Amino acid sequence: MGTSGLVLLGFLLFCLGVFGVLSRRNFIVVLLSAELIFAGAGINFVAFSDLWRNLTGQVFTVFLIAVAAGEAAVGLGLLVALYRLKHSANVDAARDLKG
Amino acid sequence: MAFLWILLAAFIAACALGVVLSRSPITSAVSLLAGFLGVGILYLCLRAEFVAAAQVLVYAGGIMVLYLIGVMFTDSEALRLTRQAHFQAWPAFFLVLALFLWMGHRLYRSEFTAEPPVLRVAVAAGADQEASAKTALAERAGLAKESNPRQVSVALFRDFLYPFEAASVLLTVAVLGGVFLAKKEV
Amino acid sequence: MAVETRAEKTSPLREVLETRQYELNMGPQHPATHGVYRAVLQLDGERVLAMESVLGYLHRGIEKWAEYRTWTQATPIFDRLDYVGAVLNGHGYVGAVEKLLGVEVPRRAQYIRVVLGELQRIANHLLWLGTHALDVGAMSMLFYPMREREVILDLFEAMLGQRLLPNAYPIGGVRFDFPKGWEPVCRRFLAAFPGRVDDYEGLLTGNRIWRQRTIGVGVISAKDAIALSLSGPTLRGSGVNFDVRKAIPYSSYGDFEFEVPLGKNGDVFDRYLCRVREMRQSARIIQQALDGMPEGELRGKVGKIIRPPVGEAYYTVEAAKGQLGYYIVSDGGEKPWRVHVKSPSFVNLQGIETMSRGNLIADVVAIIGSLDIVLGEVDR
Amino acid sequence: MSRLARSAGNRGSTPREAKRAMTYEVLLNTVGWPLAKIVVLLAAVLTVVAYIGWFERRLLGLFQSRLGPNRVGPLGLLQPVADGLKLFLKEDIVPLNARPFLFKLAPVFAFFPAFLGFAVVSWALPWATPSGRHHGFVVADVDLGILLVLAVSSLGIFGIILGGWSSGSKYPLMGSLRSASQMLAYEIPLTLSVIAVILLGGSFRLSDIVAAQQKLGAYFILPGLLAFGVYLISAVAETNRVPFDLPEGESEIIGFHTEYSGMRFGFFFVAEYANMVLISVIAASLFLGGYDLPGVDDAALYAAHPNLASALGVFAFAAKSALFAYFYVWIRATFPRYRYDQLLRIGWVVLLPIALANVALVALLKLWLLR
Repeated sequence: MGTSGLVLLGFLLFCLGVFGVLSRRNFIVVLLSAELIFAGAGINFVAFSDLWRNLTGQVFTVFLIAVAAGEAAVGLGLLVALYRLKHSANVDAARDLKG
Repeated sequence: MAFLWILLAAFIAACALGVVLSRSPITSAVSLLAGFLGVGILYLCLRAEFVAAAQVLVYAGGIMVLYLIGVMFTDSEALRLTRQAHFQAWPAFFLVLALFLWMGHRLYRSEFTAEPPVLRVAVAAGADQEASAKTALAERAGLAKESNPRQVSVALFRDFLYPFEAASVLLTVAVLGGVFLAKKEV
Repeated sequence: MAVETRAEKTSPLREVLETRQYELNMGPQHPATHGVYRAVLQLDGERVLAMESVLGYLHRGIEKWAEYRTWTQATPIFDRLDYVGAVLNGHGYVGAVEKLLGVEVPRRAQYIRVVLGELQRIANHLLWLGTHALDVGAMSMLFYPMREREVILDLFEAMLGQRLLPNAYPIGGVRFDFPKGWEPVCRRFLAAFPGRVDDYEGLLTGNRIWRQRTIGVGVISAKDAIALSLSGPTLRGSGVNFDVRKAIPYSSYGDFEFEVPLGKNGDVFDRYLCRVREMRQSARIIQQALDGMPEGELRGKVGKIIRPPVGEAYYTVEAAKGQLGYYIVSDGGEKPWRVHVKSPSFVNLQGIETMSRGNLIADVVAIIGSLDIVLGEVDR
Repeated sequence: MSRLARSAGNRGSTPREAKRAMTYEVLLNTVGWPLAKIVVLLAAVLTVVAYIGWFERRLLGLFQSRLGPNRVGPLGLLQPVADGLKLFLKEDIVPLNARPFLFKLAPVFAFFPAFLGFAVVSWALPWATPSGRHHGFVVADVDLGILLVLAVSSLGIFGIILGGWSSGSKYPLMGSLRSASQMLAYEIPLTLSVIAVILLGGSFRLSDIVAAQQKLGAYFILPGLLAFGVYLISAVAETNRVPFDLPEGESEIIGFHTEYSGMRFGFFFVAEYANMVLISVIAASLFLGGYDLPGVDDAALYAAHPNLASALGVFAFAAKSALFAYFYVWIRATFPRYRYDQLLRIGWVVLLPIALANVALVALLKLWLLR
């Protein structure tokens, strides 16, 4: 599988992630879908790093993993806050600011 | 070999589909975990060994544990009985499908040359810069004889030191924020 | 998965995380409950908010059973109350009947009863030590005390023909004298025993993990312990000096010199230390009894058919678990009209809720162990 | 050393050989030998894992003044076979409240990571065949080495979490929650202690780390004494053994596998022992010089009798690993169990700062003394 295929795979993950974020109600699944987006980007980085024989892509993927870890920490913090407030992990529960 | 590649890609794609489409959050989490392992193998095949290890160690071994605990924490019968998708699921589906078809087609059709853009820019700019770019490349080639973790660490601590430090600050802030969010009485 | 009630405001975890309180059944089939004791725990995370004991899974109607047998036939039944301290149980019952009959037990028989009783106390504490340590996770400690207990049980077998439930005493005295060669074996055991106790203490008393697991866990104050009428080492662990052997000397216990080990804080560790030191004291008592063994009759003047006069009697002994009392009522017939047992395990079990509240599940296990309950005695 | 061996291994395909032979060679080198190595390693590891249980039980018997299993076969040597047979024949129960798919998946998650780590362990110096070829005593001598072991072993926790959660029962749930927090707490000190060794050895590759110890002339237990201590403690915690066996805690909450029976339970059981063996093996390579023969000039011996050196190396390695296995059994026979909160306090408050300080210390040591 060449670079095109890898890029396509990465883009597929990205699209599925976007779809998940848009369509799912459960907050955790929304977070998981966001992780899919990260994974798609990571595949892209590594694919080009492999193609061009340079390490920038890999280094970026390492940063990406760090950012994802941060996102998980904040996201789960939000989840706990939401759950404590609404007794639900449903994103629809957080609509207090909606007119 | 191509067959194995396609198998791996199909596995990752199937896991991603499982994340998005499965009804129960825990199945989502488990299939995301499986998908991450697949991505790890993919990285390994692309000679990005350090990234693969980090992927499995941090992502699969660390972050996914937190997510699983999160799922268990919030899991309840009532949640399982509610609808899992928004009313906006169908529009989102068509939108994303369109995006995927259009961009995917373009991405798949575009040509990816095996030369980094830096060199092409250098060639365009002139011979002098071309020489310096070539020495940079040669240096990289020398580095390429080293093991991948060593290469990545050299790149991380030499070329990307400031981003690296920024990432560590970001992580600290994220952890503090997470604790703050989870701890404080809202 | 859980009951959807919100945790109480008092919970220490409340500030950190809103958690759901839930109910956990510990037992009746649980490795740490020493039989079929069931505790219903209200938990916040792993912290015990409330605890309720549910009893009766091992109820065998022993008190009622005794009413359908003659006074003599009833003696082996009471061995089955606390089946790891059987000799002491038997002592309490025959003591009560003797009191009602007004029979004088010969001094030699009294001394033999002291020897057997203290051996039984050691055997009981050895079993307690092993299982208690196992509950807290020290696996090997189960086996070392068993080694010494085996010697004691062999001694019982040699003398009484049975190891666990020997039906040791007939009403009015003892059944057999020491068989030939019994005393040297017993003395050898007594000589070796303090060293063995040192071994146990070497593994546990100074062990950091053991101390962390037991000190400050399951605390009950002297006041509470008295209010709940606890007895035995469980009471003395809180620093209350009450031992039936000293307070109401029976069976010539007044002849012997021994100390009553006391704790200070009333935690699991103090109860542990009390029992371990008690074993040393028991060995000391046996030594004195063997040295000063008087000659004489084995059995007082008791007829073949026992018919105590109409009336009632209460007789209490210091059993291995605490104060064991028998309240018997006779209508002048061949069978007891009523036998009521005040069993130390049952009474001591009352303290468990006070001790457990606010502790973790793992502590509850340690606390149950430190009470040394036997469910046969709790449910009777 | 191993790099040398690999270049030696490629010498076989000279241009003069027929093309067909070359394909055969390539096939043998890319598929044949690795596959054979995997099969041999797996068989060896499974045997060792089976007998480590026997070893532990016999040893515990000695510790506890009793005999241990001695009925099945001479010295009870067939006991593992009998145990395995029993587990296979027992009824396989899926509780009514369980989530069947995850319930069945969990043992798999526990089982495989435990065995994957063995792939990167370098067991001895390369074996020389009469044709002048060298075969490394390792399935995959990858650059990542120890990092891969850490990564893969961090996956074992999923078996425990999923198993506990999917059982649909309270005791396993508590076991799995305990386990999750315990493994997260102790993985960091463990990794940091390994990082100290990586600093000392200058490589992730286990064979390089052993070579570095040979070059230094001292095992890393000396410069990395603190790291060794941290590793030992957190390794015991990571493998859920006494005194950190809270996820099981058989007298408290029975454990995450309460609802499992038959071979599904057997998978958890085998995984635990495999993890124990893996941890011992890694400890032997990192801190005790792996297959290095103590008191012998390995390089000279290897130059003279390569295969003798290799064979002796395997034995030395096994003996060193057995030392650790013995240590684990020893503390199991000695210590009571920690309480949940005490365990976490030790992990976060005691071990983590020590491990962090140790990394800095070792880095300075490396900078000034061992350059």
